[in-house]
Amino acid sequence: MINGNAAAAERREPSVPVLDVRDLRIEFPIREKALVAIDGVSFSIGHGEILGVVGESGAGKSLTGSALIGLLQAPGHIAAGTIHLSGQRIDNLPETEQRRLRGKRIGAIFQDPLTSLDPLFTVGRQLTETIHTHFPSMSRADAKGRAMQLLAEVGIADPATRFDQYPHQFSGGMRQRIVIALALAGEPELIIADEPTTALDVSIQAQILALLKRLARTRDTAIMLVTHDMGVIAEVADRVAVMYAGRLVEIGPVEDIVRRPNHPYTVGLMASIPPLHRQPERLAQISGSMPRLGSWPTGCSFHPRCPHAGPRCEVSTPLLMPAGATAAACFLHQGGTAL
Amino acid sequence: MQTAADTALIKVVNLGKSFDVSEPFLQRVVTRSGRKIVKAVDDVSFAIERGTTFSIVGESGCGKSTITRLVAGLDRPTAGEIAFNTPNAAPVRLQMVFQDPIGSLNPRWRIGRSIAEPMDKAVSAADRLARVGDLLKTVGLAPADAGKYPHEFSGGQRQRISIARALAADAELLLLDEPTSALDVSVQSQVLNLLKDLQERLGLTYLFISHNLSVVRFLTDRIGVMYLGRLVEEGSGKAVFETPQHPYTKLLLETIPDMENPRRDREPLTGDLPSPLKPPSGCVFHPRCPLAMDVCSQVRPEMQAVANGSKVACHAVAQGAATT
Amino acid sequence: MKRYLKVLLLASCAALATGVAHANTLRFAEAQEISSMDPHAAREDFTLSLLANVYEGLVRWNADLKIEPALAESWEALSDTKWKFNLRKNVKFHNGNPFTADDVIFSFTRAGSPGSPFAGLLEPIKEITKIDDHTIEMTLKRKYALLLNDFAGWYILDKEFQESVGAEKPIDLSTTTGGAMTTQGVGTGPFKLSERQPDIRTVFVKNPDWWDKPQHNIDEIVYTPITNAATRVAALLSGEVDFIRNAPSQDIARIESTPGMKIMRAPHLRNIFFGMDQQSAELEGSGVKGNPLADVRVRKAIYQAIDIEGIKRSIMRDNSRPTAVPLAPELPFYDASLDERFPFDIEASKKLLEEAGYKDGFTLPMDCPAGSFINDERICQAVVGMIAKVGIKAQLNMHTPVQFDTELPAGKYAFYMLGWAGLPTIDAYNIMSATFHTPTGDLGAWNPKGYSNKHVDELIEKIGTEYEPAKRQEMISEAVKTHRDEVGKIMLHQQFLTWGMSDKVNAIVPADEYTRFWYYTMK
Amino acid sequence: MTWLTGILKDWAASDFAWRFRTSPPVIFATVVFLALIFCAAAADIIAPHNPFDPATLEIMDSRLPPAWLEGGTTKYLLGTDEQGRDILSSIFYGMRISLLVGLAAVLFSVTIGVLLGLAAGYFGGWVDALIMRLGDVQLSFPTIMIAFFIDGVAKIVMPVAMREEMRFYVVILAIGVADWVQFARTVRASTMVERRKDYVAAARISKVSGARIVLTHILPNTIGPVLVLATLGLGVAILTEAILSFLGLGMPPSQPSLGTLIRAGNDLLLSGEWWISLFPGAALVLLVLSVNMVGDWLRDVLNPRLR
Amino acid sequence: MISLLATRLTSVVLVMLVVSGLSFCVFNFLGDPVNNILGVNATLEQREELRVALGLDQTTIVQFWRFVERAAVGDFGVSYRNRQPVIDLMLVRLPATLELVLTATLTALLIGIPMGIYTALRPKGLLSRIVQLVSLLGISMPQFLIGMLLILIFSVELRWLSAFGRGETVRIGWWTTGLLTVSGLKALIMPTITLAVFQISMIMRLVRGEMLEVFRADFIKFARARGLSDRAVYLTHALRNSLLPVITVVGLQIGSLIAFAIVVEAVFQWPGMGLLILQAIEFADFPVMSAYLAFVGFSFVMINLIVDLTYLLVDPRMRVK
Repeated sequence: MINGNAAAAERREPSVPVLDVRDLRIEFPIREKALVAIDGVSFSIGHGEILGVVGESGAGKSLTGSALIGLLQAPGHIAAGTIHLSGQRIDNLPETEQRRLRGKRIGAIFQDPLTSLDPLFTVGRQLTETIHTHFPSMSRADAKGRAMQLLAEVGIADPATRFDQYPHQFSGGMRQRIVIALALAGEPELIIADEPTTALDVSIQAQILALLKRLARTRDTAIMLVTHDMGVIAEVADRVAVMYAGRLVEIGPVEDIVRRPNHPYTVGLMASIPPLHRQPERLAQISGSMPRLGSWPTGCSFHPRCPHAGPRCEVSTPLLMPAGATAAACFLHQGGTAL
Repeated sequence: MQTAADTALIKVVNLGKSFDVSEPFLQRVVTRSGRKIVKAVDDVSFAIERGTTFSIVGESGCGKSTITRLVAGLDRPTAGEIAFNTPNAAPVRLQMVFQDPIGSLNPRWRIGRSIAEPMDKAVSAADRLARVGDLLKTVGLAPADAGKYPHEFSGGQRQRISIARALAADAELLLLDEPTSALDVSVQSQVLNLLKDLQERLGLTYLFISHNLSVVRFLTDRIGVMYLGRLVEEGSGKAVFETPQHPYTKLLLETIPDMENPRRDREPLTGDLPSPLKPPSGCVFHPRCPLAMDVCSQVRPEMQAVANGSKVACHAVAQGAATT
Repeated sequence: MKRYLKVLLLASCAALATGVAHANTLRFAEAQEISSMDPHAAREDFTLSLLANVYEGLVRWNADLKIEPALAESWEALSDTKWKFNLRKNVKFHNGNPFTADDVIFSFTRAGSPGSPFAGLLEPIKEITKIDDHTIEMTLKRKYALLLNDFAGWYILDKEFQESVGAEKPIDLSTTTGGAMTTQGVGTGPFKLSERQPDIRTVFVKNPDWWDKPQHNIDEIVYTPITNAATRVAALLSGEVDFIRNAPSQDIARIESTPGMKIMRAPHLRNIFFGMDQQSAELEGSGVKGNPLADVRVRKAIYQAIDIEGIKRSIMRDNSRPTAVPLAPELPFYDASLDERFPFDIEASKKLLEEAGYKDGFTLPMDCPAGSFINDERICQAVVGMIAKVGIKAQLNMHTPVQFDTELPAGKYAFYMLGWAGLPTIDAYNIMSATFHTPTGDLGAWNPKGYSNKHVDELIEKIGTEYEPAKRQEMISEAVKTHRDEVGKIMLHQQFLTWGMSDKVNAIVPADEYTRFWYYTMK
Repeated sequence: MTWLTGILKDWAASDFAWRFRTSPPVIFATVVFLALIFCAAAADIIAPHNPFDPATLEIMDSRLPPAWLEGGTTKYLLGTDEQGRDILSSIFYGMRISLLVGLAAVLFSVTIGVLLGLAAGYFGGWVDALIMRLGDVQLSFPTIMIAFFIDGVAKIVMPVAMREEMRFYVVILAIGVADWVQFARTVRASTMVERRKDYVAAARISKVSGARIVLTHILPNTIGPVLVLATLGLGVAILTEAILSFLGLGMPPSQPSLGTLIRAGNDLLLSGEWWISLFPGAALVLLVLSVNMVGDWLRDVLNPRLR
Repeated sequence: MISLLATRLTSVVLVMLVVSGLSFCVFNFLGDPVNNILGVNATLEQREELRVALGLDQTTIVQFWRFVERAAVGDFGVSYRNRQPVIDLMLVRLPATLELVLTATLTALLIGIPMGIYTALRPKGLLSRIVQLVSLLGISMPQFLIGMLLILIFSVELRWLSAFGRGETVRIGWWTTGLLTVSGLKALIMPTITLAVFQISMIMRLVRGEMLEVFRADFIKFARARGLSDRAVYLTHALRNSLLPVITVVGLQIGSLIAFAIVVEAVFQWPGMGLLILQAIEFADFPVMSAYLAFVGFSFVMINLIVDLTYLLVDPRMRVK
């Protein structure tokens, strides 16, 4: 019998973060040129920590998640930077080694629970298949027991009956629970959850978020939660990373990002969310929209929309610099001015 | 004294819409099953004052979109009626803005043509062109954009174009079906601001549909909360948000992540949404309701006015009101 | 190698069993299928040519196309209209039944019944009476010269057998029992039917009880229809069949150059010609008033526009002989002096057309069978090109043989290709009565709306009743000459028989194209 | 002319054009296809002879081998057939018939299919049920079988004089009738998708008539996949015609298609005069192959599902 | 599932109704049995007599009903050409065609599916590209051309294989099979290849297309994210999902193989139903044509039914209501 928490605890070394990403750069060679989709992204996640990665669609947040589990869609590839998982470098591993990490040490949850499960196999079969992949020596009976246990853990009532059912016999929320169970099957240190609640109704969304939060706490698992919904982030994340046009513009504890954002983009983003308890006359707004991949401006990609932009912003790219408890990539916070 | 309903631009009374989702005849014979009727909208009444915004909130499948389609005349109601209060009973000029910024514009038409589509056929080509230019300026785009195709615009811009099209026919009533839910937050605020500006400038009336409570809060004057085809609470924005009465409304507000109060732990609403094919008896919310009583599973609660000016359909609230 | 081994094995087994070597199987392929085992069901040359091995008539054609006694041992004319036949004794049908006068009378009633294709052939006979089991007397309606010729194509069936399978009548499509003769048949001939799967395989085996002394050494004949010419030739070349009739002209060289293969040639009785509608007042679709074909000058113009040598060289690959008359030299009463064509002469042709008032030509609907005659389709196409050079635009329609054979006698065609061999009678009378005579009753059936000359009609009728050869020759020559000079038909050529076979086979190639297997030997 | 250069520039810069430029086999196939179309269309002008003007045929020139073989002459580059017709010219003219029949048949089935598909998809209900069940029944018979029957029966029942003349139309009908279902299904499917799209609802709210919506909104948006299918259908139609002709049920010798030419030459396959059937056969394969390659590529590029 | 069977049943009834209507028309109106039995020279009285005897004086509805009644027990009348009951003719020919079609289908599946999988897994490989090009050629070449070339090479030049027929056959009951003799098997080779080339290409392209599409599905990405081996991802999950649409198409293809068998049978003189129908058309043998129509319609309906049942086996979504 494998005790997931114990196994995780053994691997644990307090000083080493579960995930450490340094200067990640992802390129897509398209036609004659290479498009840079992600550039200079660095962050880390500790044990039991939930890092929310937020940004508008096209900012590159899902791509980062895919890169971490080694499932970047060709021809995309990691062009620079390093990824360390509990101290081990994993970005340069051969494909077979990477596959051994997937599911076993890094679990993944995707947006649409309706399409994440193979419709032709029972939930039980998909679970035991995954368990056997990661624990080849486990007996059939044990694997089935383990699968039931996982189902129970993610809140599926009557796992014995549900075990032999097919995905289409479950509701959307239930399917997402099964997806989570599958992600947990290998006892991973890190779970990458890519918009796990976007396709769900608000009341179900809250249930799934509560489940994720509980898992992070009880299993001490690091979770990277990718979403475009600031509300979701505010609800569950410990720290937040804000992405814009392939770059990390701000990262820090959730309270700081939500209450005292530093980067002009984060400031605008926060201000443009309609408040729940007041009815203001107008909402703050950022003019324009995020440029499409491939037509990103030079310098700080946010400068065309930035109210504080100066000539410097057009030519050089600001690096992520600490600004209080958070770090922001803006010249305003690097002791200089935008001019 | 004039009641609200008398001056209302639109009055919806006991509106109902059922869909026949029965299996084919032969199969019903074989399986000896009867017809299957889904009541997507069941006995819904509300009225919208001219120049105000009425919002309907609820989770997917609650029937809010069906109501807009009924009001728009895209579907026919199976019960109740929709009355418009217009001078000389002229047909109301209504237009709609849709959720999906990609599907709401014909991808093979230049946007100028799409915007001009609702215009009166009698208008000359030159006048149309000028009007399209004006409309584009109104929604914050350039007149020259009329010659471009939808795929050349971002999602937010496309929603602006949809709004321009809606304005093209001098609409007095706009049906807004989740107009910002597909947009990113920074763009959402642009569109919301635009809608608010237009309402002020042109005196438009909005019927606004959304599942996003904070968006609704920003734009609305009155709110109706729907659950499984029925209206469970209706009242002014302030009343519903600050003193919600119905347990569902309360729980819904509870589940919304609160930006001003991050990282809080809360107890989410348990259970799944029931299937509209087999709605629970009595009060449809009773299986998930923390206040459920015996009567809830038997008697369907009626909308009743409560102290804060809202109307609520709940036995517990009615009893509470009676006992206090 | 394997095959030889098998043959050897089979042979030794058979030798052990009977003491006689049963080794020679002749595998035979041809485009058509035997339409029925009923010899009275269809007057169709191919079927009859194969059935000649199973059934016999009172007389038969020998290898040299001379009449010799068969089921009748001898005969004598008692008067101009009365004949006596002495039937052969000790002849047994394949089922063991003895052959008697009753069978002859039964076969006469059967084949002569209304609706039978042979009714016309037997029409001159009034009645047949039985004198004893092996003697009959025949009364004719009128004097008739070709009785014996016709009898060679009229086969005798076993009365008892026919009655036992319910096939007393030749064809009866309204009941399913009419199909009995599709797959079975009992005759007196040198071979008997042993297996029949229509369109797939028909097997004949040697009749050990045949009354005649066999000259052949064939034990079994396996017939397979192979429609596609290339496949058929390929089957011969690859050694899967031993014998194909009508090797396509284009493949003759290849067969001949293949080791172990040979081509056996002979002239054919069949002469190919174009028939024409000379009776209608208007030629539909011609684009001109009147019927140009009614004008002898137009017919001659078309005739002279055809480069017959070109056809012979390019299309027939020299396996044809241009002719001027419809009679092949192998037919009795052929008159070589008449067989002289109008020359191929475009200028003369144009001049004739001009004289006839068709300087600008006209449109000619042209109907041809695809697959009835050797290279029929190609010849027609070539002729279209040739007459185009004198301004006649031909509109060529191709038809399947079946369609062609029903539509032509119905008078649906105005200008059509036809070939006639005079089978089974093998006499000028047959050709003339079918294709020269003005259509009346049984006569002129294949000359609808065609050539009509009262004097020729009279001559033909006389030819049919005249017993004296010299007088017949004179009348035949006169009719043929008149017909030729009036361009009653546009004659093309006599086609040659080119039979392809393995060296092992020694066949005879008679001008009537019949496969008389009882003369064949195999190495 | 500036607008033209503008369009050309736009096109050249588009993804479509880029994918075209970077696939040499497709460029090759397109060039071959266009060249073949040109040869067929301009047969009157560029063919060295007119093999179907009977007056020009010289029977003495029959069965000449291709120019490079012994006995061949440069007058007839690919040799001649038994009638003395120039094979090269026959191929040009035959290809014209093959292409015409193929195009007309596809046009026929596209027209029927698109109309029925639009009707089924837009109106739904019993109209849809009727049309789709009809399609099911139609699909119960393989295309070639339907063509076969229509063709065979027409050959039997038509009056003698009309047979050859009407062949062309009968063949088109026979091939075209059988193929409408796939177009109807595709159009129906995309019509049902488009019908539910919001721009259609917007048009309905603006009181645009149903017919106008179908024609101006829905039709243009459903035609893309139809074009791809039609391209692939053209290859199939040409092949079907060739098969019918080979079996003697298609085009007659007086209006020979490539299939008819092959059929005529088939008998000569063993005689050493291989050029009479093999050159038309090669032309047929080349034609269909180039059509299929272009169609395949179009499908890959235009099919958003596969991008 | 019941819904599926119900629609299918409606479809079956409908198809069979249309089919029998068509074949009735061919039999009765095109065929004009009277003319064909008596010939053009028969008298009016004879004709009238036969009309009554055949029931042709009844209303069309009655005639149609009788036709259906008789057809239901396999009675399609007597062939004009062979003078045999049509059903007997068909039964004799049936084994040849079915054996040809089934071996071609099997060949196509056994070669097409692995090739499809391979080209989907290695879309950029040289072998893949070659296979794809060849498959394009496979759908661009008419069968008769392939058959002709095969005969030229293997029968005429090399003399290895038979150019025509089924070889020796063995009779088992009424079924004659060529599968039990060496010559029968050898005779099958070329016709099978000729018939299968198109289908191999079709199936290969289909499997490849479906697999490439399934590869894009979320559940494949998720399966990989779960750490499953490539083998499990591609050969268990992707393949099984790709094969669903393939089943439908294979069903349709078997139907069209019956049709394409006509061509192959004509080239190789294969004594099957295709040859029969070709001859029937040539001889205007309408009872045979009408029976053949009914046969093809019926086969298709049956194949579709089998396809649907296969779906029930493979796709759980179909099983549960």
